[in-house]
Amino acid sequence: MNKFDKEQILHTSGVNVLKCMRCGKCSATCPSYDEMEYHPHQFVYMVEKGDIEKLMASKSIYKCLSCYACVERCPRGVEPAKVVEAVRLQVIRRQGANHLTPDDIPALLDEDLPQQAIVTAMRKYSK
Amino acid sequence: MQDVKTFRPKIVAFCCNWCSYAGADLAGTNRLNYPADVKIIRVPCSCRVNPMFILRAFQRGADGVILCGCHPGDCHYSTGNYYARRRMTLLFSMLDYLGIEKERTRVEWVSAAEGAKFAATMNEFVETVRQLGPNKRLEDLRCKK
Amino acid sequence: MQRIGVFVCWCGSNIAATVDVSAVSEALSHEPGVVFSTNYQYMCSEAGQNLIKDAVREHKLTGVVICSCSPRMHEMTFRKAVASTGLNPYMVEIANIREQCSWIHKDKAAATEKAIILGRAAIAKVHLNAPLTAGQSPVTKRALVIGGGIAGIQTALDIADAGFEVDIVEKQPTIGGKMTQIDKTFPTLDCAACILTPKMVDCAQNEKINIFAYSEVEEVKGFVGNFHVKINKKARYVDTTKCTGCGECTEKCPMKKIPNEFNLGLDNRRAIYIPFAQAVPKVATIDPDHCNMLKNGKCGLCAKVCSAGAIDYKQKDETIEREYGAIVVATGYNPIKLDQYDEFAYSQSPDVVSSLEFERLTNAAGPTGGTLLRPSDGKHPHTLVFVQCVGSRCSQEGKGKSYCSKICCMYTAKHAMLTREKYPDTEVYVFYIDVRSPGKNYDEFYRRAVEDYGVHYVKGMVGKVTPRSDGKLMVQASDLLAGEQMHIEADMVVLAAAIEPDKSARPLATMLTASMDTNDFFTEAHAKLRPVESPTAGIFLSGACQGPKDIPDTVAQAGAAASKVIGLLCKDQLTCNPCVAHADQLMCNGCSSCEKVCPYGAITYEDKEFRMPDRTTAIRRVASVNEAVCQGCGACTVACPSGAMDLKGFSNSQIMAEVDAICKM
Amino acid sequence: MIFSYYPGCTLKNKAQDLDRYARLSAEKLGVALEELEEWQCCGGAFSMGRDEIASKLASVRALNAAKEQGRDLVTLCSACHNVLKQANDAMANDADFSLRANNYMQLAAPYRGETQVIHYLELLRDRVGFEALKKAVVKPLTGRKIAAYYGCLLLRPSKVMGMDNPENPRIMEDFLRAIGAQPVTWAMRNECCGGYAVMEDRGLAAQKSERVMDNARDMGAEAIVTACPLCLYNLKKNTLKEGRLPVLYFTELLAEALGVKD
Repeated sequence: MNKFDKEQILHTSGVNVLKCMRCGKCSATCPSYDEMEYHPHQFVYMVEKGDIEKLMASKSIYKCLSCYACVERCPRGVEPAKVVEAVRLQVIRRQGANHLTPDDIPALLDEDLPQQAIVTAMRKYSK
Repeated sequence: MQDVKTFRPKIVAFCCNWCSYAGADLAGTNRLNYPADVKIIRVPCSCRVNPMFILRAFQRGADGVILCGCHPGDCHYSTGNYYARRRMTLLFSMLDYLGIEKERTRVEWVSAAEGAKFAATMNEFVETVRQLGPNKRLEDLRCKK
Repeated sequence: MQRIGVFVCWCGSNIAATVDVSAVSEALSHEPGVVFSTNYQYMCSEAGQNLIKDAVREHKLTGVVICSCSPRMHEMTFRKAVASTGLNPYMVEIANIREQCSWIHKDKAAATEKAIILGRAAIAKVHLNAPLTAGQSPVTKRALVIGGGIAGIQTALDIADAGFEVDIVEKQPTIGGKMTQIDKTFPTLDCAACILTPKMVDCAQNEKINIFAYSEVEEVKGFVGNFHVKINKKARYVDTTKCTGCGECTEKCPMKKIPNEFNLGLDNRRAIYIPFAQAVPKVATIDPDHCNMLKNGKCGLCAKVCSAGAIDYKQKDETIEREYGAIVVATGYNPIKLDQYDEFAYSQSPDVVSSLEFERLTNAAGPTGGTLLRPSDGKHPHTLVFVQCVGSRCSQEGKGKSYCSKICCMYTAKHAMLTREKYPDTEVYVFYIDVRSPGKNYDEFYRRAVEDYGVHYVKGMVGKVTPRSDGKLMVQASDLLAGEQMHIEADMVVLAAAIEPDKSARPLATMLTASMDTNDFFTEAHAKLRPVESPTAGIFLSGACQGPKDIPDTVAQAGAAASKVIGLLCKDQLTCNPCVAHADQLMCNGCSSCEKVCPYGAITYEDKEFRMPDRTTAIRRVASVNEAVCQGCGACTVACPSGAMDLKGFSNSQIMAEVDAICKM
Repeated sequence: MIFSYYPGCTLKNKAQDLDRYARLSAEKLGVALEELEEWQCCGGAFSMGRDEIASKLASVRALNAAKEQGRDLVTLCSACHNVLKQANDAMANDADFSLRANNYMQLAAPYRGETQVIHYLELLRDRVGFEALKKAVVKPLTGRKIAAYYGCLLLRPSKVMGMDNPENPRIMEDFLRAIGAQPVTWAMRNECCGGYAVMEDRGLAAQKSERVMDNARDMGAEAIVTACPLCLYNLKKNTLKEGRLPVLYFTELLAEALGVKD
């Protein structure tokens, strides 16, 4: 367990993972559940345990849609999406770890794709 | 001038028996820390506190005085805290006129269930008074032995 | 000069661990007037009390200072101990060195120093103490129970059983409360009506019990033993002495589309109605908001069909004033509104119901006659999903309740079990966070739902309910143990809504000067040792107004509250608090300042003859305090401009002596 | 009524309709929208990392520009609204972030979240008023059954957005009623369309959009309205052709009802 990683994630997310009461409502409401290896409640629990590396290695971090459903519906105000985002930032902030690069963009374009999609994806997937 | 870091103010806290004194007890039961500078005097109701007591405290060298009572509407005696609020408003404005900083006096409503609020209030009040330093304005040196 | 004894308690290690108790007793032994000073492990123990008694006798003490826990804890204990030696009990002062010293400070030196100062303040005060004798006040031998649910009913029956008069005030047209709406009760599955309605009838027939239904408490004055209460009896527009409860009027009333509160709006009632067949009192009530006759003077049909001539459109609210010795609060609970939880589609689909609505849908006296049918299309549901903790254990601001509502796990198990029993063709899912079943035969009951009735308990929570046009409810939930997201096509979803205190509780608490917690539940005098008494003397708590409770707990607490009331009403006289105001008539100038601030009307004025200089006399108007009425708040002492008014036990000089002792460091 | 206006980059390109109809309608309703000078792209998404500073500064600049003009700031695109609103909240309530951001920008006076950010829908509800809007309608959309699609960004996190009840909103439905249309009740109106994941995993986004489309159609809608260009894209381009409903910007219907649609 890397203590530094855990502290960094708690700092970046501003989330108190100890507030979680393990009800699983975040995962019940998550639209990306089936695409994820680790689910929102697991992000919260594994960060609490300090089990960060598995999360960082998982593709689950790119599947969060930032829809805030888990944030809104969590009865304890834990805000799991912020934990997912913090883990992703931990990954993409490292040199050469961008999940999406400008070179990838042209292949993804079509005539109607709004600019919003491109800038948001760049913000979420790369540094 | 005493160093702010080592200065330990004398704080007198008047607490009504029904809400605030019980709130202070709850802070104790929950082991919530606040500085030992605070000494509590139990009174039946916040309305029992005569402005004279507060003047006396300052005269005898207190650095801050806080009066705690039940929340408005919750007074055990129906209306005592309203009397206290009115009386203290007048007294504090007089003290302000005399040059006693407003921050040295305070009225706070603390219920029997608010142990955490009691401790937080005391921590904050002591810190505020500590920053102000010792109170010299009303202190009567003749009372010092 | 007083002869003072100082007794420092260790409270085991509670005090001794952070306060150097021998340093305290040593330091205090040098204070003026102190002739004896010691410390001991447990002053409140019998040995500790004997130590105090022996010291009082041996050293001829006239004042006692005990440095121990809060006076709220053991002041009475020590006063009694001292009184047994013949010394006046009000010669005892407590320095609180546990809750307000050892428990909150970590630094032993600072805590010890503070304990010494607190001890000095108590010694300074004791020097000025005077023996006080408590007066007596009579007790009105009648109790008031506010709220006529199972809690209020049980309390009233138990008090009446002991031979005292009881009045029940209930704001609804009938007593019975929430339990009347419930179908069966866990863990034994007796029918709620079968066990409740006989008790309601007992109340009506018991000559010691007086029911004020459709009434509310308007004003409370007085104090323990002597409460004066105003009750507003709302106009029913029906003469209850004439109405036979035949129900003819409720059949004929043309206003048919008024949501029926008793069935939670799942069906309709008329503008004149009897809530349900077993109502007590069984009389009709006209709903003034919907009655055409009352609104615009057109109709009058009910008066025409009433053979008893009971309808009285001119009836007015009536104020009743009564005296009581004790008041029991039994205002109960309500489920929370679910509009903040529409991820469960409560407001989008009639087939998403609250648990209380589900009770009505399965109750033989309910809108469907006890056959479980979907509210939307009246069809038999095959798949039911129960969601627990809807709004309970929710710390989100402005949304739910941070506490556990306690009853939901068990009633949901009951609902699930009964559904499976009656309709074996159904699939029943219960989504739970934890199943909380601590109670006699409770866990066994829940296990039966799983093991004998095949209810699917799923550890996880529902996240979203999406109603479809074909009437199916798409339930998306997490199954935490399987590690998957579930998608269930349900026919009905039942939400276990959190429960909260009734809205009438807050204003009532203000009237009674009884304290409440942040959730608006009434607080008990002591969480463990005085669970049915409010901190305000003479006010008792029964049922869910004090915290979420199921029926067995409520009935037990109702009985406990009754026994406390009976204990009070058995007394002919109550010992008054002797710490009351006292006017020094020589100093009083009769200005009436004190009278104006007294909340109890305890101060009166009398003309008294005083000797004046030169052997003359003069008649002067001076204040006089009724010691039986004075509650000792001290408002008058501060209002008095001449300093004539003082409070016994908390006199100006005593408090100033404490101030001086604290400031002299 | 004069307001500062932040259109955002998509409204200058692929979502010109959203912008154009909003301006035409505003003019008709007597509302002046004055576009901020030199606004920059909000970034499309608000980074939830509390230590992300630089990526949020563009939003703060826009907010400060409105403050300097002394006007409330109107937004239209759901994403921009969400980003500006969250950035504003962080400036007002996250002391650490606010200090750092102000240190970077060295504004004439520090910005502390003073600007009020309102969405065009809130402008219609709270400033113009739906009653007044109803009176201004010349071609009511009588009988049209429309599904109001909120998506995620308009409502959540509700503690910051504060537009409406996040689980049972009514602002768009009330809007639809005001212009004479008949809103459809449907549960998926506040579920995600898949959003930016379309760039990472088109299939994932398609699945989400399909579920939304499915529910709207099932509940009897004949069209869907939205305030978000990305939602519009996903619902229009990323769903099965069969059974796909028309997806429109809400401003288009507004312009139609007000008789200013060209």
